[in-house]
Parts: sequence; C-alpha cells; structure tokens
Amino acid sequence: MADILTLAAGNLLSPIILSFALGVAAALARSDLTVPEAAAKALSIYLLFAIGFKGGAGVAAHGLDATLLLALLAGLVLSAGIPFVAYALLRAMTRLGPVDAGAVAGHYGSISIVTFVAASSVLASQGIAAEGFMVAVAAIMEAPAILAALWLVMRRGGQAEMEPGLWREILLNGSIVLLLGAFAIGWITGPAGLAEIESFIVSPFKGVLCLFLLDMGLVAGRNLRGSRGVITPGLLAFGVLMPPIGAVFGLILGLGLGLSLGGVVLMMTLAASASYIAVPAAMRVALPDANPSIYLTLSLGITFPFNLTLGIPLYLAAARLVTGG
Amino acid sequence: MADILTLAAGNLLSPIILSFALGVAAALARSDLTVPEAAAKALSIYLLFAIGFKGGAGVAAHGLDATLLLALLAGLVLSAGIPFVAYALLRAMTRLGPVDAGAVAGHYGSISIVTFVAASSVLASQGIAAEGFMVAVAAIMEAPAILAALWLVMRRGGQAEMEPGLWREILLNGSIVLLLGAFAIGWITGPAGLAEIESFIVSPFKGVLCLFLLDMGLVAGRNLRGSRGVITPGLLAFGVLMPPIGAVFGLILGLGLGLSLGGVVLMMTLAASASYIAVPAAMRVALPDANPSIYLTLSLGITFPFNLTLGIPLYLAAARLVTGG
Amino acid sequence: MADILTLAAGNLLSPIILSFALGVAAALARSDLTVPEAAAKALSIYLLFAIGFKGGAGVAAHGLDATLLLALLAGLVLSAGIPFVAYALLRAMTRLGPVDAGAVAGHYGSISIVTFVAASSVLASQGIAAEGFMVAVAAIMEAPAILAALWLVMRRGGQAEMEPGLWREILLNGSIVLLLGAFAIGWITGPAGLAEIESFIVSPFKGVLCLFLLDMGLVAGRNLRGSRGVITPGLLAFGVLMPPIGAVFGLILGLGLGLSLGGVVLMMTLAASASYIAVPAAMRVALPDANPSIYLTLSLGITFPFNLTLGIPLYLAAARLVTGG
Amino acid sequence: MQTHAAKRVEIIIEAPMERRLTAALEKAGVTGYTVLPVLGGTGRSGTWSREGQVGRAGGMVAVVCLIRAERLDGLLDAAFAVVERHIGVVSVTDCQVLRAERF
Amino acid sequence: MQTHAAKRVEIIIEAPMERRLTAALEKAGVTGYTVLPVLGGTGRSGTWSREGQVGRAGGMVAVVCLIRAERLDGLLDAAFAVVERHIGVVSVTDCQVLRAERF
Amino acid sequence: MQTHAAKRVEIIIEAPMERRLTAALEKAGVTGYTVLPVLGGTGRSGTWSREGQVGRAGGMVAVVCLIRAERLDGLLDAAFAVVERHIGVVSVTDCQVLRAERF
Ligand SMILES: Nc1ncnc2c1ncn2[C@@H]1O[C@H](COP(=O)(O)O)[C@@H](O)[C@H]1O
Ligand SMILES: Nc1ncnc2c1ncn2[C@@H]1O[C@H](COP(=O)(O)O)[C@@H](O)[C@H]1O
Ligand SMILES: Nc1ncnc2c1ncn2[C@@H]1O[C@H](COP(=O)(O)O)[C@@H](O)[C@H]1O
Ligand code: NA
Ligand code: NA
Ligand code: NA
Repeated sequence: MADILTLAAGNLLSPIILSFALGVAAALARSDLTVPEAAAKALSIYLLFAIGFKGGAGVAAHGLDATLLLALLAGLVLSAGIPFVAYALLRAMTRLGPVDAGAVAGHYGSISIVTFVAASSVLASQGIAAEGFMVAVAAIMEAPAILAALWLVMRRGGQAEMEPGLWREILLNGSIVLLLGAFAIGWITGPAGLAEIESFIVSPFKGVLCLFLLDMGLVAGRNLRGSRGVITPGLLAFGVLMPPIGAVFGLILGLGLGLSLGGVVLMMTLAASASYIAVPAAMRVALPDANPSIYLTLSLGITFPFNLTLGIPLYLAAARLVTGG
Repeated sequence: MADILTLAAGNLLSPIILSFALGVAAALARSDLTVPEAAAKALSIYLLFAIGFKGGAGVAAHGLDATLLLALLAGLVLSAGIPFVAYALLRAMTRLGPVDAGAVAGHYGSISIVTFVAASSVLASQGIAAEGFMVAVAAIMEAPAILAALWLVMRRGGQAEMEPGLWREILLNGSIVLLLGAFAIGWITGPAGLAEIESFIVSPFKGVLCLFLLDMGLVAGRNLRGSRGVITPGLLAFGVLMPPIGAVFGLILGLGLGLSLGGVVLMMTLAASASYIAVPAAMRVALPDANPSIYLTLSLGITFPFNLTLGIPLYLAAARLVTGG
Repeated sequence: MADILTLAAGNLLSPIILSFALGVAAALARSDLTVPEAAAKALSIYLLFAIGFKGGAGVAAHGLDATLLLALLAGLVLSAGIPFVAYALLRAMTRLGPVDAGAVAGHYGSISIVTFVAASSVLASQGIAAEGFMVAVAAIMEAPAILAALWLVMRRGGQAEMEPGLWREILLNGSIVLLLGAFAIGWITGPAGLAEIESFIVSPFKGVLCLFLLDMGLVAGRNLRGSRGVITPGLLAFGVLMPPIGAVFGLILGLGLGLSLGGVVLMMTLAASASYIAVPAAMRVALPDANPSIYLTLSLGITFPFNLTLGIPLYLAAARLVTGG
Repeated sequence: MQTHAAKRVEIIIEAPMERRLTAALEKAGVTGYTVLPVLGGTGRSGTWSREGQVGRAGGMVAVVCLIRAERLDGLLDAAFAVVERHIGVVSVTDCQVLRAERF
Repeated sequence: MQTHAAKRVEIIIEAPMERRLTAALEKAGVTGYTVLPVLGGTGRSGTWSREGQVGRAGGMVAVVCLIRAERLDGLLDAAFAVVERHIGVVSVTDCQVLRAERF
Repeated sequence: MQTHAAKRVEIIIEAPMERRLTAALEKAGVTGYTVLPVLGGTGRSGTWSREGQVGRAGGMVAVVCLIRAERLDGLLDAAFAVVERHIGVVSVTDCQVLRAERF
C-alpha cells in the first residue's frame, strides 16, 4: 500500500503529469494559452511514430513469441466486450438514454494512445520491460468497440448510420495507420534502424510528451469549463469506476496470456483507457444524435486524468501484487 | 574595451544572431521565405517551457535565498517605473502625442523574453551562472508596465479602455502562465525532472533558438519594410538610447540586491528589453487610437536587434566592470 | 552488381524509405492520415537550415578549393542544359504539346532538395565524405532551368508570362534563401558554430527526415490517386529514364571537376532529380496553360520515388565504378 | 465586365461530415466548391474551438459553392440530406459571377 | 427545399478584440456565429500578415453570423460598440437559410 | 444603425497569383481587402488539398473585398486581367456596410 502511494506520489510529481495539470489549470483560469492545432497534430504524429517504431524494434530485438496472435485476440475481445459492461453500468448508474449510453460505451471499449504512452513511460522509468507488440494490440483495440457500441444502440431501436464508407474511415484512420505503419517499419529495420533515429524518437520523447500533455490539459480544461451541468454525479462516478473495472478484465487476460509484468500493466491500461480522438469522430458520423459533450468530457475530462494520475500506478501495483513481480 | 569588442564580435558572429540577420535580410529583399504562424507559436511555446523549466530546476538545485522576493519586487519597480522615464524621454525627443508615447512607454517597461533567452544563452556560453529565479522576475515584469502606461495616458486626458476583462487577460496571458508554470514544474521536479527531459529542453535549445530568431528576423524585417516613414530620427534615437538607460536602472537594482554577475546581466537585459507580444495585444484593446506601427517597429525593429547584437555584450561588459567579476 | 543490389536493398529497407512508402500506402488506401501544412513547412525549414548549415560548416572545416566556382558553373550548365534534353525526349516519347513539355522540362533541369538530402544521408551512413559546397551548387541549380524552359516554350510560339516580378520571386524564393543563408551561417561560424547547435541539426536529422518523407509519401500518393489517366506509358517511361540520363551528365561534369566520390554522387543526384516546390509555383505563374497534374505527378509521383529507392544506389554504384572509389 | 446571376451557397458543417457532404454535392452535379477552415464557433450545442485539437470530431469547415440558380434545388436537397441530423448551418446568397461557363 | 430569409453579417476584426465582440454578440441575443481565420489584409492602417507571428496583436479574424432580419439592428449596435474605435469592417448580406428554427 | 450599399467581391485564386492579384487591386484603387486561407477544393482541374503541402503551387486563397458599387467595374477589370488564364472563381454580392467612409 505504501508502495502504491509512493509510486502514485512520484508519478503525480513527474514533469509529464505536472504539464498536464498546468494545462488544465490554465484553461480553467481562462488563460489564452493555446497550442496551435497544427502543432498539436504534429506532436501526436511524433508520439505515434515513435511509440510504434520502438514497439516494432522491440519485437525485432526480442523475437516474436506466439503470444502476439493471442494478445491481438485478447485485445479484440476486450475492445468488443467492454462496451457491453460499460453500457450496462451506464444504464444502471446514470440517466443516459440508449444512444448516449451506447456512444459512451464505445469510447471505453476503445483506447487512448496517450494513456498507453504515459504508462510505457512510467514502466521505462521503473526499468520494467514490456512486450513491444503491445503497440499492435493498442492499434487493434481502436475499432471493434465502435462496432459493439453501434450494435448496442441499434438493438435498442436507436438510429445508427453504418454506411460502408464509415468502416474504411474507422479502420484506416490516421492514428491506426501511423501506429501500425511505424510498428512495421521498426520491426523491419530492427535495432539498427532504431539506432539510426534514436536521438529523434528516444531521447527527446519524454519532453515532447510533456508539451503534448500540456496541450491535452488545455483541451481537457476547456472542455470541463464548457460542459458544466453535463456531468452528473452518476456520470462522474462512472468515469472513475469504469477504468479500474476495465483494468481488471485486462489483468485477467494479460495473466492468462502469460504476459510479462510490463505487458500486463499495458494491457490493463489499454482496457482502462477511453478513446478521445478516433471514436468521437466516428460517433459524430454514426450517432449524430448522441451528445458529444457527454462522451468527450467523460473520456477526456475525467477518465484520462484519472488514469494518468492514479490509474497507472494502481494498475502497476495490482499487477505487481498478482504476478509477484 | 577591447574585451567588449571581442565579445560583441563573437556575439555578432554566433549562429543565433546570424539567423536573425538572415531573416531580416530575406524580408527586406522581399523573399517569400516565411515560417508558418503555427510553427512560430510552437517554437515560442518550446522556448518558454524550456527556459521556465530550467529556471525552476536551477532554484531547486541551488536553494532559494531570500533574494527571490526582493528580486521580484525589484522587477515590479522596474516594470512600473521605466515607463515614466520612457514617456518623459519620448515627449522630449519625439513628436509623439500622449497616447502614442504612453503606448510605447508601456512596451519598454515590460520585457522581451527572447532577449532574456538570448542573454541567458550568451551567459551560458561564457560559463557564467545566473540565479534560476530570474525567470520569475521576467514573468512578473510583463504586466505592471501596462498599468503604468495607461495611467500616464489617462492623466493626460487620453482615453484608455480599462475593463476588468483586460486585467485577467494581461495577467493570465499565455506566455506568463507558461513561463511561470514551467518554472513551477522545474522547481517541483528539480534536477531529477530536468534530467528526464534534458535531451529535449537543453541540448537542442540553441538550435531551436536559431530558427525562432530566423522567424523574428523575418517578422522584424517585414515590419521595417512596412513602416517606412513612421520612424523618425527622434524615434530611432529613442529606440537605441532607451535600452541602455533601462539597463542602468537594472544594474543599480541588481547590484543593490547582491545578485551574481549573471543575475545582474539578466536584470539589466530585462530592464533594457521591450515587449513585442503581450503589450502590443493589450494596447490594441486598451489604447486602440495608438498607432501600432510605431510601437511594434520600435520594439521589434529597433530595440530588439540592438539588444541582441550590441546591448547584451555591453551590459555584460558593464556588469563585469562594476562587479569586478 | 551484387553490390548495387545489396546497397539498393539496404537502402530500400531503411527507416527513411519505409516512411515514404508508408505515406504512399496510406494515401493510396485513402486513410485520413495527414501532416498539417504548417508542420510540413516547419519540417522543410528544419531540413533546409540543417543541410545548408552543415554544408557551410564543412566548407569552413576543409577550406575552399578553387573547385567551388567551377562546381557552381557546372551546376548552372546542368540546370540550363538538361531542360533541352528533357524537352527533346518528351517531344519524341510522349504526345505533350510544347507548353506542357516545356513545363516538365523545367522541372527536370531544376532540383529536389529532399532527394539531395536523402543522398547525403546515404553517403553519410556509408562513411563517404562529400564537398560541403555541393549545397551551394544545389541552390544555384534551382532557377536557370526555369529560364531555359520558358525560352523553349516561347521559341515554339507558346505564351509565357515573364514579368520582372517573377524573376525576383524565383531567385529569392524561400528555399534558395534559406539554403544559401544557412550555408553562409555555417561557413561563417564554422565547426564551432556547428558544435553549438549540433544536437539540434545533426543528431535528430534522420528522424526528422523520416517524418518529412512520410508527409511526402502522403502527398505523392494523393497526387497519384488524383491523376489517374494523366500519366501515359510514355510519360511513365520518361519519368524513370530522365533521371539516369541527367545523372550521366552530372557524372561527366563531376568527374571533370575532380570532385570526390561523394561529390560526384551528389552532382549526379542533383542532375537526376526534379523540382516539386519552386518550379511548380513558378510555372503556375509563367505557364498557366500547362497542366499541373502532369508535371507534379511526374516529378513527385514517379521521379522522386525512383531516385529515392533505386536511383541513389545506382548513382553511387556508377560513380564507384568510374572513380574506382 | 460581363457578369451572370448565380447563387453562393455556404455550408458550415462538422469536419467528420466533410467528405460525405462533398460526395453528396458531386453526386448532385455540383462541379466545383471550395473548403475553408473554421477556427471555432458557438451554436445551440455550445462553444467550440480548434485550438490544440488533434481529432477532427471537434472541428467544423465551411464549404462554399457557386452554382447556377437552376441547380440550386438539387444542391440543397443533397446538402440537406447530409446536414439534416448534424449540427451546422446552410445559407444561400444571390451573387454575380465572372466566367459563367465555369458553373 | 424550403428556405427562409435571413441576414449574413460578416465582421472582420482584430484578433485581440474577438472575445469582446463575441461576448457583445451573445449579450445582444445572437445564438450562433462562426469564427474564420484570416491570413492577412490591407486597409487604411497598412498591410499585415499572420505569417510567423507569435502574438495575437497583429492578426484579425472573420466572424460570420446568420441572423433573422428583425434581430439585425441589435446585432449591429452591439458589433458597432466594439468595432467603433478599432480597425475592421462589417458587412451585411441578404441570404436564405435552411432550418430557420435555428436562428 | 446606418448602413450603406456596397459590393462584396470574393476571389478564389491560386496562391502563387495572390501577390499579382492584390497588386492589381491596389492599382485599380481598391483601398482594402482581406485574404482568407483555403483548405482545399474541387473544380474542373480536379481536387486539391493543402494538407502536407510545402510549396504554394498547389494551394489557393480567398480574397474578400468590400467596395463601393461605382468602383466595382474597375476592380473586376483588374481582377479579370489576373484571373483570366488562371484557375479560380470570382463572385460579387450586394451588401450593406457600416462606416461607409472607409470604402
Ligand atoms: N447563426 C449562426 N451563424 C453562423 N454560424 C452558426 C450559427 N449557428 C450555428 N453556427 C455554427 O454552427 C455550429 C453548430 O451550431 P449548432 O448546431 O447550433 O450547435 C456553431 O458552432 C457555429 O460554428
Ligand atoms: N474594403 C475592405 N474589404 C475587405 N477587407 C477590408 C477592407 N478594408 C479593410 N479591410 C480589412 O480590415 C483590416 C483593417 O482595415 P483598416 O481599418 O482600413 O486598416 C484590413 O487589414 C483588412 O483585413
Ligand atoms: N463552383 C465553384 N464554387 C466554389 N469554388 C469553386 C467552384 N469552382 C471552382 N472553385 C474553386 O476554384 C478552384 C479551381 O477551379 P477550376 O478552375 O474549376 O479547377 C477549385 O479547386 C475550387 O477551390
Ligand atoms: Na478501453
Ligand atoms: Na524593459
Ligand atoms: Na535535375
């Protein structure tokens, strides 16, 4: 317990988290501090490229055990399954109608790659290794949740627009393509390739992450400010309860697959995190009647900060406890 | 004297200054070389974050002597006091009316963070240490000058719009918040935090500064080109006389506080520099009748290059002479 | 021969080429992956600044032999001469009219700085040195080709708008100014200046190049997708035949000048590459009736990838063979 | 200078719907349109801004389309089908264009 | 397609005044507006461009507002109070809108 | 609020021609205009987008110009001379402006 607290405290006082907090504080205080849209996108391209490449180079270095396919399958199951749990919880805990509940549920089945990056970075600073292929698991978890959510809504008589074009958009969305593409490049070029561009994608990585989290804090803070009244106590409770619940599923599957301690923590983090880029865009198209304030605020304003600050140390502590690692 | 010249020459031939000169030359020659607005803002966010963080980490490393509060107070006095001197000079040396003179005076009380960064970089390359908290002094000096300037204008019967919203905007403007926020993060996380993101905010710093100064050169050059006829000999004289005068006040207060050689130079530089981001925006709101060409050209086209090239070596030489350092 | 293949294969599997391929693939698959315009421009500013600076610092380090002037002259001759060859080929191999043929010919006389950068990077990774002044040769080769192309078109009775303003625009276009400016800064500040900003312009260079090539792949892929039907077999053949032909001219002049192995390869690469930034913009102004799809697709969609993947290794192998290096 | 009567249609719509809108316009026989970026806005669904956003969900774009009057109804029907359940606004203005053969 | 007469107001104003303008519009009962970026321009106070700028002082934005005719005067009064002493231009065009209930 | 009849001219033109267009406008006595960025578009010469572009060749800008009716013809002649052989569209709308003394 003391360990968790020390880790959580250490985590809370890292430059990464403090940068996020600065962003939130600046937005809440209505400072005009902003990161230009193009700069924010450039930062996210950098992070996706770097994390994907490093994952692929890791696979190339340590070889590919058969676990990869199983892990991908586990990711798929988590992504498609968690929305059902989330939906049931939402209907029980909150007053959301089927459409809004479905839309939110889809976000929680999918993943937040920045949460994944933050967890990787905590692992790295603790010297805990993790399977490089977890990056591919992250990529595969983006989409199935959307399908599950739309199915849930339609079963309830809600109207969802599932045109064929939407599927291509979801499966080929920029972040999936970049993450998997960089993973493939890292895998193909291996440690030699990594060495070539190490001083670009490894050394400055944490600093870039700070600036990106500053921006995410600004966006989350602005979002919180603009959505006063939207978030009821029930929704708030959901936003902090759902991540640990998802993490438990991730823990079970991660252990079942025999992942390393780091791998288990990443699997938990993926399961616990909620999408705030790919799924919102898909939901605007497929479920235009769902209120974006609800799912964006939950995912970006509540669950993301929760995972970043308390969640990740908690998942690490839990995984340590269980694996004895 | 020979020393000053050597230092000035070395300074003039550094990549930083030459990048600025390249920008000015390109703009004057009407090349279409431009840095996109989003990229320029991203560079400035990087610089503010890095300089703030390093300042905070410096305070964490060397402890906080009681001088901090006094230095903040000195900064406040300089910022609020210099506009009076500048205003008197402007009225004596130029034909500016009270509104324009007040607007310009406000710029000279406030500070240019890039000039501060350039001075820090000269100090670093000479191996001269400076108090990390000077970053906080820089931040505190941004705003009081505006108040002083508006007071000056209103005393003269000029119309200034001082709505409450403006004060929040000035005090919480993005660069102050980012600078102080990064300072706080650096302070909290200390040398360990700095080590984590060193290869992002320390090693590439000078190179980023080059690109930023290239952009500033482009903007300054375009400005000079567009404001032919605005700058009279009197204004030109003011633009190169006011910085050393400000620096003298900075020198006196810096010595009085017992700052280190580096700290004194930074205090002089702050006093000598003129704002070109925060104050112009505030002046457009508060003193819409003041002519922006005048204050922007003075601050960006004359005083900034003067400080960058001759001013900083001069202030360093003067401080050395006086402190015997 | 086996050597060429090994080198080509090694080249094809480098992170740089694979990033380009990822971009092409993403665009062809109609993924919504995009790099914001401002970020792409920022990356290109970085690359131009870095390559120019390093070239200049190289000249400062190794002294300037008399070859510089001759090499500049050779660049001028290549740039102005290649359009004639290209024009004759185009008229023989394709059905392009004089205006379109002239526009395309101008692109092939001029150069692609990214191809130059990629070649430099291949040389560096093979430990092959090259004359720093080749950067200046690159810069001087941008413009003469345009003049030659317009002359060709006008001789054929085509209408070309050669207003004086256009010449200033071409000669002072942003990339020439930045490249030559950074070259001058590198030359003036020399190895000491390079050391100051090395961790910005040297270490992360290759990684930045990867992201830039990802973007170029996206643009090239989108271009290819949008120009189906424009590229006839004749044009395709021209797009892959013209580069080696240009390279032969580069080889002859490079050998004649007595350049080093690396210098010869760079000269070949410059001669072989086709412009896709400066010349298209000039052609839109001067030859508005020329179809931009043709020249952009040829230059960006065919010749650029050809040079990047097969061309550069080929030129290196040829130069090795001939110089015995 | 000879000008011709035409309509200027301006559609402000969520960025994720842009492709669908332009596809619908093209299907309705529209031969040209221009897409402008939008920084932010306010409407019944609150205030939004592009600053710092990475995803497209929270953004909008403005699509401007010059069209002959007789084709307006087809365009509006097509646009409405896309905009209907989405946030966004559509306005039509009378205008004069040069080079009418282009529209 | 059923359309309704309305007004399209376009206000080009200095970026530091944007918040004040939109606050004034909201106070005047305007329920929606859209803000577009502006790259540069020329007017009596010279030529300016956003390229390479870090501060907001040297920039402008365009605020577009669709509104019922009967509310126009309130809007213009509000806008004028903000724009009055500042550089910038205001234009009003007759237009037709879809989904009139939104305005 | 007192308004005055004027014309709103909107010219969407290739970015490399921007300087030439604005120079021609200034020569024709136009005292002010505003340049807006354009993200992409479709026309007879195909579809284009600014995303990821480094050069200006593949981009367009929108130039908006408010002008008194009596000056319109001069403006259109000047604009047409520049646009003539280039891709791009020109539209003119009747509008009302505040502060007519500015135009
Ligand atoms: N009356 C209006 N005038 C101009 N733009 C509007 C108006 N109403 C809404 N918008 C734009 O459309 C977006 C969505 O509006 P709404 O559907 O009302 O939430 C807003 O954020 C604005 O960008
Ligand atoms: N006639 C006009 N048409 C369009 N925009 C204008 C016009 N006059 C001024 N502007 C815009 O308003 C800004 C300030 O104009 P001014 O107040 O005349 O300096 C200019 O930089 C332009 O962006
Ligand atoms: N009818 C139209 N309405 C609005 N913009 C247009 C229209 N036609 C062309 N454009 C714009 O002008 C550009 C060039 O058109 P074009 O000359 O037809 O290829 C297009 O890419 C659009 O941005
Ligand atoms: Na999840
Ligand atoms: Na000062
Ligand atoms: Na060439």
